[in-house]
Amino acid sequence: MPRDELGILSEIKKNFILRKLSDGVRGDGRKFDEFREISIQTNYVPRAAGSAMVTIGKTRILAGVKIEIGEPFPDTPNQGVLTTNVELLPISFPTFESGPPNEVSIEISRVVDRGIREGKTIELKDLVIEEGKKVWIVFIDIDVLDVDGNIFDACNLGAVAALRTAVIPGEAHGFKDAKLPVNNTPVSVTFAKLGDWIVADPTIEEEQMSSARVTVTTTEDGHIRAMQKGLSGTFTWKEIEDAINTSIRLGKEIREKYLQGV
Amino acid sequence: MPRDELGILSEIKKNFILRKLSDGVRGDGRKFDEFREISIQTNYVPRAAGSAMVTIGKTRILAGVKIEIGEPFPDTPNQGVLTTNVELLPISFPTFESGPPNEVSIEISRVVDRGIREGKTIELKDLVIEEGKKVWIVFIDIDVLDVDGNIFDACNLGAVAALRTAVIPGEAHGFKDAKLPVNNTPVSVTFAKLGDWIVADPTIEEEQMSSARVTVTTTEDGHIRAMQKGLSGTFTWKEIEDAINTSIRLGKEIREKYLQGV
Amino acid sequence: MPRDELGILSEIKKNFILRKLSDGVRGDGRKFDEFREISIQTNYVPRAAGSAMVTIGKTRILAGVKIEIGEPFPDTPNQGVLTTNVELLPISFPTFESGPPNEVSIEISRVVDRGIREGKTIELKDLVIEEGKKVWIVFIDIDVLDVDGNIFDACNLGAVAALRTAVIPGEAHGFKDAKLPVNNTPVSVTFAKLGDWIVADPTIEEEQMSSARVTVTTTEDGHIRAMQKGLSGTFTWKEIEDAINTSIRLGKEIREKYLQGV
Amino acid sequence: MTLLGTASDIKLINDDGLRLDGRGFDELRPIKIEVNVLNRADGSAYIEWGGNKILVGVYGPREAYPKHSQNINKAFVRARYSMAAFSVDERKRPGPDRRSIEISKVVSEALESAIIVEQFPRAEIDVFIEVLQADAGTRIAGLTASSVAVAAAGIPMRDLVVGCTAGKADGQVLLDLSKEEDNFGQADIPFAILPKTGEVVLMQMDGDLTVEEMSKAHSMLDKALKHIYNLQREALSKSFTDVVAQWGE
Amino acid sequence: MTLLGTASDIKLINDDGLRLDGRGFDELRPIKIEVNVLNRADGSAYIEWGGNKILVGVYGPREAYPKHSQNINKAFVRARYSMAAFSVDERKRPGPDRRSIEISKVVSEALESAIIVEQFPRAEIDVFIEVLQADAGTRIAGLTASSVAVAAAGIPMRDLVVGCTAGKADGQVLLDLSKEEDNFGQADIPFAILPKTGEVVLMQMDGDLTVEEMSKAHSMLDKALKHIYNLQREALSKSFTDVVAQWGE
Amino acid sequence: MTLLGTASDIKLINDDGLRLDGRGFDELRPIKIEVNVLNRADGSAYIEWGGNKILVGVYGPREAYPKHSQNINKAFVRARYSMAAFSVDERKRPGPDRRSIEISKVVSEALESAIIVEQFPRAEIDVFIEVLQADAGTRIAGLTASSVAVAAAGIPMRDLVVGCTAGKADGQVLLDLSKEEDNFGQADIPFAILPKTGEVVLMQMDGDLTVEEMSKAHSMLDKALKHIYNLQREALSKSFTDVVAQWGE
Repeated sequence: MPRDELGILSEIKKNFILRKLSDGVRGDGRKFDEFREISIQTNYVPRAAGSAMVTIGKTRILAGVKIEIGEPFPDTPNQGVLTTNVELLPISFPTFESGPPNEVSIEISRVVDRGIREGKTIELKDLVIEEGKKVWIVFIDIDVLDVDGNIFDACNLGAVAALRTAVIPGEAHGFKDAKLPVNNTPVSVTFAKLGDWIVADPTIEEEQMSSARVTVTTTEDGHIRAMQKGLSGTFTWKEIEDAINTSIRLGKEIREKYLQGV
Repeated sequence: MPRDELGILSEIKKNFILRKLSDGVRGDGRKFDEFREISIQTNYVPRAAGSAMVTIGKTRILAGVKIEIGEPFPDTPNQGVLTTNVELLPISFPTFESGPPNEVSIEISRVVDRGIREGKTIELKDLVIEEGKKVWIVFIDIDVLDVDGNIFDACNLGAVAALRTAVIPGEAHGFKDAKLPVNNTPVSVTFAKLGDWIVADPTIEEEQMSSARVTVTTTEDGHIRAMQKGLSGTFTWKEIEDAINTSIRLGKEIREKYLQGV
Repeated sequence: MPRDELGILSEIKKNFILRKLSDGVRGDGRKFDEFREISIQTNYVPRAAGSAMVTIGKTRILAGVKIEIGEPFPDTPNQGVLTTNVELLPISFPTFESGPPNEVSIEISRVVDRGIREGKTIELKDLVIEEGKKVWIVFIDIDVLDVDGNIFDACNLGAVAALRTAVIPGEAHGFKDAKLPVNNTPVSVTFAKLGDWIVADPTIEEEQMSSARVTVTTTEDGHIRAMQKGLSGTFTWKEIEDAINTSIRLGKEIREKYLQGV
Repeated sequence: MTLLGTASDIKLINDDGLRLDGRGFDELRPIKIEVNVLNRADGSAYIEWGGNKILVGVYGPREAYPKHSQNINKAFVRARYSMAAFSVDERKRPGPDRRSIEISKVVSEALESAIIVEQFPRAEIDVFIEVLQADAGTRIAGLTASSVAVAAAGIPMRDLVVGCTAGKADGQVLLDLSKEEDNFGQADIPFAILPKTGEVVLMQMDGDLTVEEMSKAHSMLDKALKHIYNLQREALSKSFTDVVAQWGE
Repeated sequence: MTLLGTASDIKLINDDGLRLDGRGFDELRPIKIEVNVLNRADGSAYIEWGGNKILVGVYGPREAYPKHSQNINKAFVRARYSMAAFSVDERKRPGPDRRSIEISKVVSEALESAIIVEQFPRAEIDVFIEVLQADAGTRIAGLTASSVAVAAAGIPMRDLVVGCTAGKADGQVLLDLSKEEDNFGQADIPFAILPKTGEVVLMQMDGDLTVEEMSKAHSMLDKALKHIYNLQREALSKSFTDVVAQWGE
Repeated sequence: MTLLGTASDIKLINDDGLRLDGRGFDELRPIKIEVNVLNRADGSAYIEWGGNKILVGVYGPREAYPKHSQNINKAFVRARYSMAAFSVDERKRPGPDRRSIEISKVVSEALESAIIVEQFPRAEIDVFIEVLQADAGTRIAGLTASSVAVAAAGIPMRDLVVGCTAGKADGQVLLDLSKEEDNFGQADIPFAILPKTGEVVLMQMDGDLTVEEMSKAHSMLDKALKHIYNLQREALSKSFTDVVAQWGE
C-alpha cells in the first residue's frame, strides 16, 4: 500500500524480483498464488466484545469489536448498525502520521466493510432490540500495527475472526450475554500486477513495484461479494476472471485452514 | 470578487478600461448603471424542492432549495428555520480550492441571507408544523459554477427564483405537497468603484481594479432591506445615496423583466 | 510558559538573574518564596454568573462562569457537570495565535480543573435539578489577557474567585436565583527551577530560563488536591517535598489576604 | 447496496420482463454529453445520464501544490468528486464524506491510466466532478464525462475512459442500474475501461453474484461501453465546430 | 435582526418619547476609551460603550506569515473579532463562527482604509478584538477601539476610524441601538467613517428602511461620530502623559 | 478521580486487609516487558501490566518536520499517547482528546529528560504509544515501555525512565492502583523517575492527600520502581540474544 519510503525501490532489487518472476517464482520463493504464513489469535483484548490479532507474514493488525446500544438510522428502523474503521497507526510504517483517516485508510475500511456487509457475516435485522428505537451497534475497529504488504486481506481476516468470537454484552443492559450471530465467512484475496505477472498476497516490495491491484472477496458458497480494483495500472478482463477464480479457491483454503476453529 | 489570478491585471487593460470610463462608457460598452444579460432557468434540479440556474453575463450559479422537517431553535419555537450557504466551487475559478467555506463565501452567503430574511421573502411563522417541536427547515444552497464578476447579485437572483418555485414536500410526511408561500421579492444590486467612477454589475476585470464595493438589496415597495459595503476603499455619502436610488430603480427593472414569470 | 520569543533570552540577562539568585535574591528583588502583587476584581462581567479579573504582577486573566441547564453524563445521573477551559488569547503574547486549544492551554485548563474538582470547591451533587435528566452545567472560561509568567496560578485564582461570587440563574428557568454553593478554596502555587534554585510565582523571564516546573494545589485543611510537574528538567524528592510545604504555607497566606473577602 | 438494504417485496421487473422505467435488461438510460460548457476551466464537460446531471471542470496541467506533492517523473492527477447539497433526496451537508473520498481516489487512478502523465513532470491535473443531480451511477457518469473534459483541455491521452454499471435486481443481471435497482437490488458493479484495448481501469463490486452472473454482466457492459464511447467522441468532435455549447437546456 | 425575530408587542419607546434606558432618539450610550492597557501588545485600547466591554491588542507591523500571504506592495491588515465565552447571555462556544468571520472581514477592510499600508510591504498588522461583555454594537465599538489601538502602536494612519450604529425600533429612527432595540427593532446599520473627510469605510444594514429613514439615520450618525472622534483623540493624548492607564475600574 | 466520581459505599479493601484482586497495599500487579516486537519501527517495546497491553514504537532520530519545528541545539522528543477504540469499556472515538494531549505532553517531557537530545540537533524522535487494552495506569506503563523502546532504538540516554502510580482508596495509601481503585478511590499519583539518581521526571496528582500520606506513597513508589527498573533492564538484555521476540502470547 504505502509507496517506497524514498519513492524508489532500488533498481537492483526490482530487477531481481522481475527476473525471478520470469522464472515462475517470487522474490521470497513463493508461488504466484501462494499466501505467506497466516496467524490468527482471537480474544487478544478481553475488554472488547471480540478481537483478533492477525499476521500475514510480517504484516500485523489487531481488530476489535465493540457492541453498544444506540438508535437505528431513521430510514432503516428494523436494522442494527455496522461500522468498520481502519487506522494506519504511525508505529506501523515510517511515513504514516497521526491524524484523521486519509484516502488510503478510508479505501481499506470501505472494502473490508463491503465484504462483511455484502457477505452477510451478520444480519443487521438480528440486531434490533426495539424497532425504530434501540438497536445494537457493532463497531469494528482495526489497528494496523506493522506493515509488510497486503493490509486489505489482513484487515478482512481480523474483522471476520473478531466478529466470529464476539459476544453481545447483554448483561450490562438487563439482557443476557449472547454470542453475536454470525453467518457467512467472507474472505478477501488481494492481487498485485507487476509487469505482466499477477501475484496474490503481495509483500510491500511487490506493492511498491506494482501498477495495479485488485481485491476479490468471496463467501463459502463460491459467490462474489465485493471487488475493488486500485492504482493507475490496468487489468485485462481475462486477468480479472482469473483473479476471481483464484480468490474463490484461496478463500476456501484460508477458511478451512485458519477460520474453521475460530 | 477573486483578485486577478496573478495579482496583476495588465496595465494596458486597466488603462483601456479607465480611459473608456472617462469617456462615459465601460470596457464592454455598457452604461455605468447597466446590467449584462440575465437568464434564469427554474426547476433545473427536479430532485430539489426548488432550483434555479442563473447567469449574469458569463457568471453562472445554480441555486437549490431543500425543505426538511426539523426542530425549531429553542428561542423561536414558533418559527421555521432558513439557512443560506454559498459554495465557490473549484470549477468556477482557477484559484478556488475545495474546502470549508472561507471568509469570501461566508460574506456572500450572509449578505444573500439578509436580503431574503429581511426582505420577508418567506415568513418563518408560516413554516411551523407543531409549535416548539416540528418546523420546516428551508435550506438554500447555492453553487457558483463560473465566475465573471458580481457573484452577489447572481446568488441573490438564484435564491429568490428557487424559493418562488419551491414546493414543500408534504406528501413524504403525511401532509399534502404545497407551494412554499412567498411574499416579497428582494433584488440586490452591486456596485464597484473604479477610480472615481461607480458601475453596477461589475465584470471580474472591473472588480479586480476596484477599490470598494457596495451591495444594496431592495423590495418592490422601494424599501431598503440589506446593505453591505466591502473592500478597503471608501465611498462618499453622496455615492452611497446614489447607489441606493439606482438599486431601487434597477431592482424594479430586474423584477419586472426576469422574475415576473417565475 | 511561552518560551522566549526569539528562543534566546539574552545571555547578559540570564547571567544577571543567576548571579542574583546566588546572592539569595531574585531578578526583581523578591525572595524565592514571594509572590508578586495580586489583585482580584470580581463581577467584572455582570452578564456572566460570576467573574473575576485577576492580576499577578503584569500577568492578567479574566475568568467568567456561566451556569446553564443541561443533561448529566449517562454514568453520573446524580451529578452536575463542571468544565474548565483556558484560552491563551493572541492579544496576550506575540507568538500566541488564534485557533483551537493547543497542548499548553489544555494542560493549564486540566490542572486548574483538577484543583477545583478535587478541592471540592463545588459539590457536583448540589447541581442536580432532576436526577438523570436535568442538572446545572457550570462552565468556567478563562481568557488570558497579558502574559508575564505564572499563568497557572492566575487562572486558578480567577476560577476560584469567579465561582465564589457566582449566582445560579434560577429565575430564567422558573426557580429562584441562588448563590452557587461553594465549599473549599483550593489555591495553587507554581514553582520554577532555575539552575539549582527554585522560585515561587515565576516571571516570564524566570520561566524562559527554567528547566522544570511544578504546581501544587492545596486547600485550607492543608491537604494536597492536585500536582503537576512540567518541562524536561527534574526535581529531587526533597525539592518536591519543599514545594508541597511551601505551597501549603503560601496558599494559606493568599487565601487569607486575597480570597477572604471575595 | 446501501444502508437502505434490500426490500425483497419490491418488484423491479414486471410481468412483461421489463424494468420499472420500461427498459430491457441490457438497455441504457438516455445519455447526453456536452463539451466546453464552462468559461474559466481549461476543459469542461456536462453529462446527463438518466436523471444524473454532472458537471466536470479540468484545470491543468499546472504546477503541483504543495511542492512536496510534486513528482519529478509525471503529473499528479487529482479528481475530486462532490455532490451538491440539493442533488440527493435528503440534503447533503457540504464537504467530503468517506464515500466521496473513496470515489475520488478510484476515479483519479482510472483517469491517470489514460492520461500521458509522463509529459508533465511536477505538474498536477485537477478534475472537479460536481454532481448537480444524482440518480444512480454518478461515479461512472462522472468519470465518463471527466475523460471528455480532460481531452477538451488538450491534455494528451492514450485513450478516453468510458464507464458504465451493471448489477443484479430481482435475480436478473441488468445493465445501467436505476436508483431503485441500486437501492433494492442484489449487486452493483461500477466498471470502466480504455475502449481501444478493453483494459479495465476501474472496477468495484458489492452484492452477491455468481461467476456466471459476473460474466453475463461483463458481456452487457462490453457492448454498452462501445456505444457510450461513440457519444464521447461525437461530443468532442462537435465541440470543434460549436465552440461554446449551450448546456442543460 | 437576529433569529430572535421581532416581537411586535414589545414597546421600545415610552409615552414620553424616551427609550427604555431613558435616552432620546439621537442620544449615545456612555462611552469610555482607554489606551495602552496591555503590556505585551504593540498597541492596545479598551472601550466601554453602554454595557460593551472590549479589549483590542495590536501586534505589528511584523513579517507576514505564512510567506505566500505577503504582499510586496503593502502591509496586510488582519483583524480578528472574537467573543469571550461568557460575554453573551448563552455561553458562546470558543472559536470563530460565520458571524465573527464576516465581522473580522469588514473590520479588517475598514482599518486598512485608514492605515498607510504602503509603508510596510510584506508586513502584517494583527488587530485582535476581544469582546469581554457584549451589549449591541460590538463590531463598531471594536472597530472604534481598534483604530485607537493601531494609532497607539505608532502605525501611521490617514485618519482614525470612528463607528456607530443607527437603526429603527418601534417605527422610530434611533441612534446607537441598545440590545433590546437591536433584538426587537426593525433595522440596524453599523456604520464607520474616516472623520476628516466623512468617507464611508464600513456600512452594513439589515431590516426595513425607506430612503428617507436612511437619510435621517445618516444625519444622526454624522453628528454622533464627531463626538466619538473627540473621545478617541482625548484618549490618545491622555496616553502620552499617563503611560499605562488603569482600566476597567 | 474521573467523572465517575466516588461511590463511598464500594469496599475496595476486604476484611483481611487485602485489595479486591488479592494484592497487599504495596504490591504491584504482574508486569511483562518485551523488546523489538515491531519490524518497521527503529525501536519498540510491548508491556503488559495488570490488564494493560501497550505497544510502543520509536522512529528517529530523523529530520524534524515541519522545518520550523527544528531546534538547532537538540532533538525534539514527540511522544503521542493514543488509545485503541476497543481498549476501554465504552468505545473510544479515534483521534486525540484533551486527556491524551495532556498525557502526550508530560510523557514527552519526561522522556526528553532521559534522552541525550544534544547529540541530535534539528532532529525529532517520535515515540508512539498505542494502548491496546487499558486497565488503570496506562500513562506510566506507556512511559516505562517508551524508555525501553527508545533504548532499543539505540538512542543514547542518561538513564531509563521508570514509572508507577500510587494512590489512596478506602482511606489507605496503595501502590499501583487497579481500575476500581482508580475510579472509586480518593487519590491517584502518576510518578516517574530516572532510577540512577532518583530524580523526578513526571509527577501528577489529583485527589485528597495529607503530607504524611504523600510521603508514605513515595516510599512505596521508591521500592517498586527499583523492581520495575530491573524488569526493563532484563527485557533489554534479553533482546540482544533473542532478536525478534514473540509477543502477547
